[in-house]
Amino acid sequence: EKARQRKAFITQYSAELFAKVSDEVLTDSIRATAEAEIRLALEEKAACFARCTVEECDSIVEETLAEEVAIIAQVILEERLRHIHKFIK
Amino acid sequence: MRAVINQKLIEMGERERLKELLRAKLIECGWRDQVKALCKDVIKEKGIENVTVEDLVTAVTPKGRVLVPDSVKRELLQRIRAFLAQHSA
Amino acid sequence: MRAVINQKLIEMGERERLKELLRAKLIECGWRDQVKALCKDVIKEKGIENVTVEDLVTAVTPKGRVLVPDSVKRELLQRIRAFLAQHSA
Repeated sequence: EKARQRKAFITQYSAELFAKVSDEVLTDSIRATAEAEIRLALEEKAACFARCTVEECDSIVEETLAEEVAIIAQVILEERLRHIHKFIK
Repeated sequence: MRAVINQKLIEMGERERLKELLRAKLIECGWRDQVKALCKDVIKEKGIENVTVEDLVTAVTPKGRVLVPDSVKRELLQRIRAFLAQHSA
Repeated sequence: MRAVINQKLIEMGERERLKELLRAKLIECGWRDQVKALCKDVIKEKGIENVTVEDLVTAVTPKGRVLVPDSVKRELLQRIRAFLAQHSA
């Protein structure tokens, strides 16, 4: 009878303990993973934002430089040609 | 008996070892990577700005529990039973 | 994200304002005068009869790009980021 009771106790208590230990580990692991993934996603978003703003900035600089250089080249060339015409006359 | 065994589990460090064992098995069997992937899916679907850690935990926990392999559960349960058998005499 | 940033800057007129700011900074830091001098050098070297506006632009643009001070680019980038942070709601 005592052996039967002991066996029953082991079966029941091991199931309870298994449930408790599993629950604690799974809860902690899932929370830790969720926190890490959110942190990672936020870091990735910040990195993407930084990269995209640099690209946008470069594109604005490039566009403005192209326009400015074209204007300056045009003005200088016209100025020089005017000089020459004046000189020829 | 329950209180005595519980005390032994803690005092002998077995409870912590059981948790460590489960954590290690979960990594080894790829469970953690699966949970990571689930978190990524939720973040991708909802957008990082619309997800809190709590949201993620709530969304991922039921699936995460199902994903624990039976072999891992069996191994943990066996180890608990062995400890109880040894210390419940 | 890049497309969204670009769209926002254009829609709110900030992209044009940034280009204006850059033009002003290029004058202020002497960039314009340096590019003018580069144009004159090219004309002098090749002869006015052998130079078109396109030639000048092609010859001067790479050097002009290098001549933009880092501080000007940094200021522009900061302004883009500040603007987006302010209008990200």
